[in-house]
Amino acid sequence: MAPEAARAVEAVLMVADGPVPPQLLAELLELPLAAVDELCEALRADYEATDRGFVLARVAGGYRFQSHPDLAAYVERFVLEGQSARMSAAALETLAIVAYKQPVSRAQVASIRGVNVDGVLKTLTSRGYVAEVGRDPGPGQAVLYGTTPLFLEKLGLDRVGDLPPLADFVPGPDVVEALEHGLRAGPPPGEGAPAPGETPTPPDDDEHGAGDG
Amino acid sequence: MAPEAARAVEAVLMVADGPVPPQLLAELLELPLAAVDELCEALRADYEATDRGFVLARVAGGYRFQSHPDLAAYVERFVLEGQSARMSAAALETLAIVAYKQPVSRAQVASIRGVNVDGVLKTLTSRGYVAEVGRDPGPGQAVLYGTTPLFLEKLGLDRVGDLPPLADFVPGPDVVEALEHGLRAGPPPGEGAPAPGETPTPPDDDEHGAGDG
Amino acid sequence: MPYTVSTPVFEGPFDLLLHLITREQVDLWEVSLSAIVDAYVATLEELRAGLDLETATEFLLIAAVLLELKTRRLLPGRDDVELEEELALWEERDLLLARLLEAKTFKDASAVMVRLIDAAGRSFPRVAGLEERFAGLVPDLLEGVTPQRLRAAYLRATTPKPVPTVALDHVAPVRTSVAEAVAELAERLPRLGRASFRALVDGLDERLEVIVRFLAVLELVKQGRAEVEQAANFAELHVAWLTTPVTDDGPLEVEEYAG
Repeated sequence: MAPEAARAVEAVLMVADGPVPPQLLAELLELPLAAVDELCEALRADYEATDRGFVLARVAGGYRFQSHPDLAAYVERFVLEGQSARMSAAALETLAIVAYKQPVSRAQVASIRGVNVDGVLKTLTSRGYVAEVGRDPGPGQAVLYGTTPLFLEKLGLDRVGDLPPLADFVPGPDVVEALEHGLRAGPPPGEGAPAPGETPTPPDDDEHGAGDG
Repeated sequence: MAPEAARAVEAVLMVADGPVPPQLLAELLELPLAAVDELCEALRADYEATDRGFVLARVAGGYRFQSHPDLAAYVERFVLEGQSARMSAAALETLAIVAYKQPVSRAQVASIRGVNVDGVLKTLTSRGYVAEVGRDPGPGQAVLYGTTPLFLEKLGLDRVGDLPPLADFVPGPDVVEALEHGLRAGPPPGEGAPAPGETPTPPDDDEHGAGDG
Repeated sequence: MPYTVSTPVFEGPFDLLLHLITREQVDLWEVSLSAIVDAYVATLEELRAGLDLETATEFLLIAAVLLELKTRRLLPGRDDVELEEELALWEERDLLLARLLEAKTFKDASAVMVRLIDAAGRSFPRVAGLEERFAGLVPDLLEGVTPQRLRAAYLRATTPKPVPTVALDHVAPVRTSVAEAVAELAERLPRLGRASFRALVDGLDERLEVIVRFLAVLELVKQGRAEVEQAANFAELHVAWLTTPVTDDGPLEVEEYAG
């Protein structure tokens, strides 16, 4: 059976969201650096021999799991068909929460959305729409997120304060639904009409996706 | 050699940032849903048999890679933000009632617990485990509560239906007998005077359980 | 957030009553209603200051039932008691018992949830997301997003969403009486001979119904008409009909649960 150290490397690399420096692995496992490199090399060869769909790669000074290059076609489909459609409803809601409630912690966003938002926040961060803007002074010192200048630029806003004000009351789902429809089909009565041509017909905006992500 | 489809699943799950619904995998692979579930089950068994440091889990309606539970000690040291604090008994019992009775109103939860649950429900909502899921159509339109996908992730469940059946927790005959007997009005067999000095151990704290959580 | 595990702090009247009754478990037959009532009232006295009105009312209601039960027990005979009054008291008691059992059921369910949470907490999910080489493929997420759409998304995120209802059970309370359940079981069990409790409550999805069914089984056991076997805690519970009742006290009737 696989030795504990090799299994620990697999576990840590699995939850890491970026390349893990071998020094850090050595520290976690209390092993010499050379032993870590040996372990990783053995794992890499193992995955290759058993023809896994992923590889253990050495990137940017660290180790990480990534998809096997010869399966790129599937990953691309996932990005284009699944991921993008799925992401945009989930990402848009997450982005909206960050925009209106900034600075806001990951836990606060998760509590509003009722789902784990780690992945989505990471995506938004990697796209440059959202960034860490500070730390909660309270215990735990949670990272606080806010929107970036790129976000403002993309939305054609001068500053965050220019976001449309939220209604004083929280409308029921039917109202939101109507609002959504209105935005899709055209300006609803009483809503500020979007500029012509700006009326989005978002291909990817489905309210069913709200729960996943 | 591993079949292409299994490898594709591995590749896609490796780049996903949350549980991937089997429907999406089926679409990407152009396979029936049942075949996807079979593939994933085979992968799961394979990882288990080869004693990997990660597992393929089905959580909150999708498949995802996660670290093997017995390597928690290593991963905990690696993961930055600490695990959330433990929940109080009051919070857990309230959560159990919401989970099993959803959609359920605050008054219904309170009547089962015999205490005011406003504070506890508020805490559970702010942590994202419980959310308002609608309104009672009846008079009063009481807010109805239900559990969230985050709750499923927290418990490592695929769906609410995977909770152990409530019937499993109906107290055993010994407990029922004890309660029944304790509340019997007729003279019990061998009725004796209560032992002197049988005063109860008073709780060492004021009743603030109702409000915390 | 202060998450303390509050063992000796009673969360409510059920908690307290369960504690008072079941701590005597070691010596089941020595449980004295008097002791329970006294302890209950004494604790209530101590808690008095810190209670909100709702909780205090629940405590008092239960105390009233307990006191009445105690008074009744002190009476030598029952002949002088109005039948209707008597029945009402039994009903109160049955209801209290059913609510206690329900509270206990969820207490035990929450203990299992803790185990699930602990187990799940030992695994950490992969959230790595896309590798850079695919980044170019991701359509610009903000393509076509207007401030209005963002506002709508915020409202959507903060508005309760009707989730698919989990049809575990429904809310309308079904008040089957214990007597009815006893009659039904006395009719069904002789034909079955032996059945698991699970089978007997099959199709009942309201806890109270299950609890009532359980009380009925207990009643049959008490009358010597049935036997209950359980190999271990959480093991399947089996109910066996006794063709020759252990005690023979005439026609089947429900004295304790009348009403």
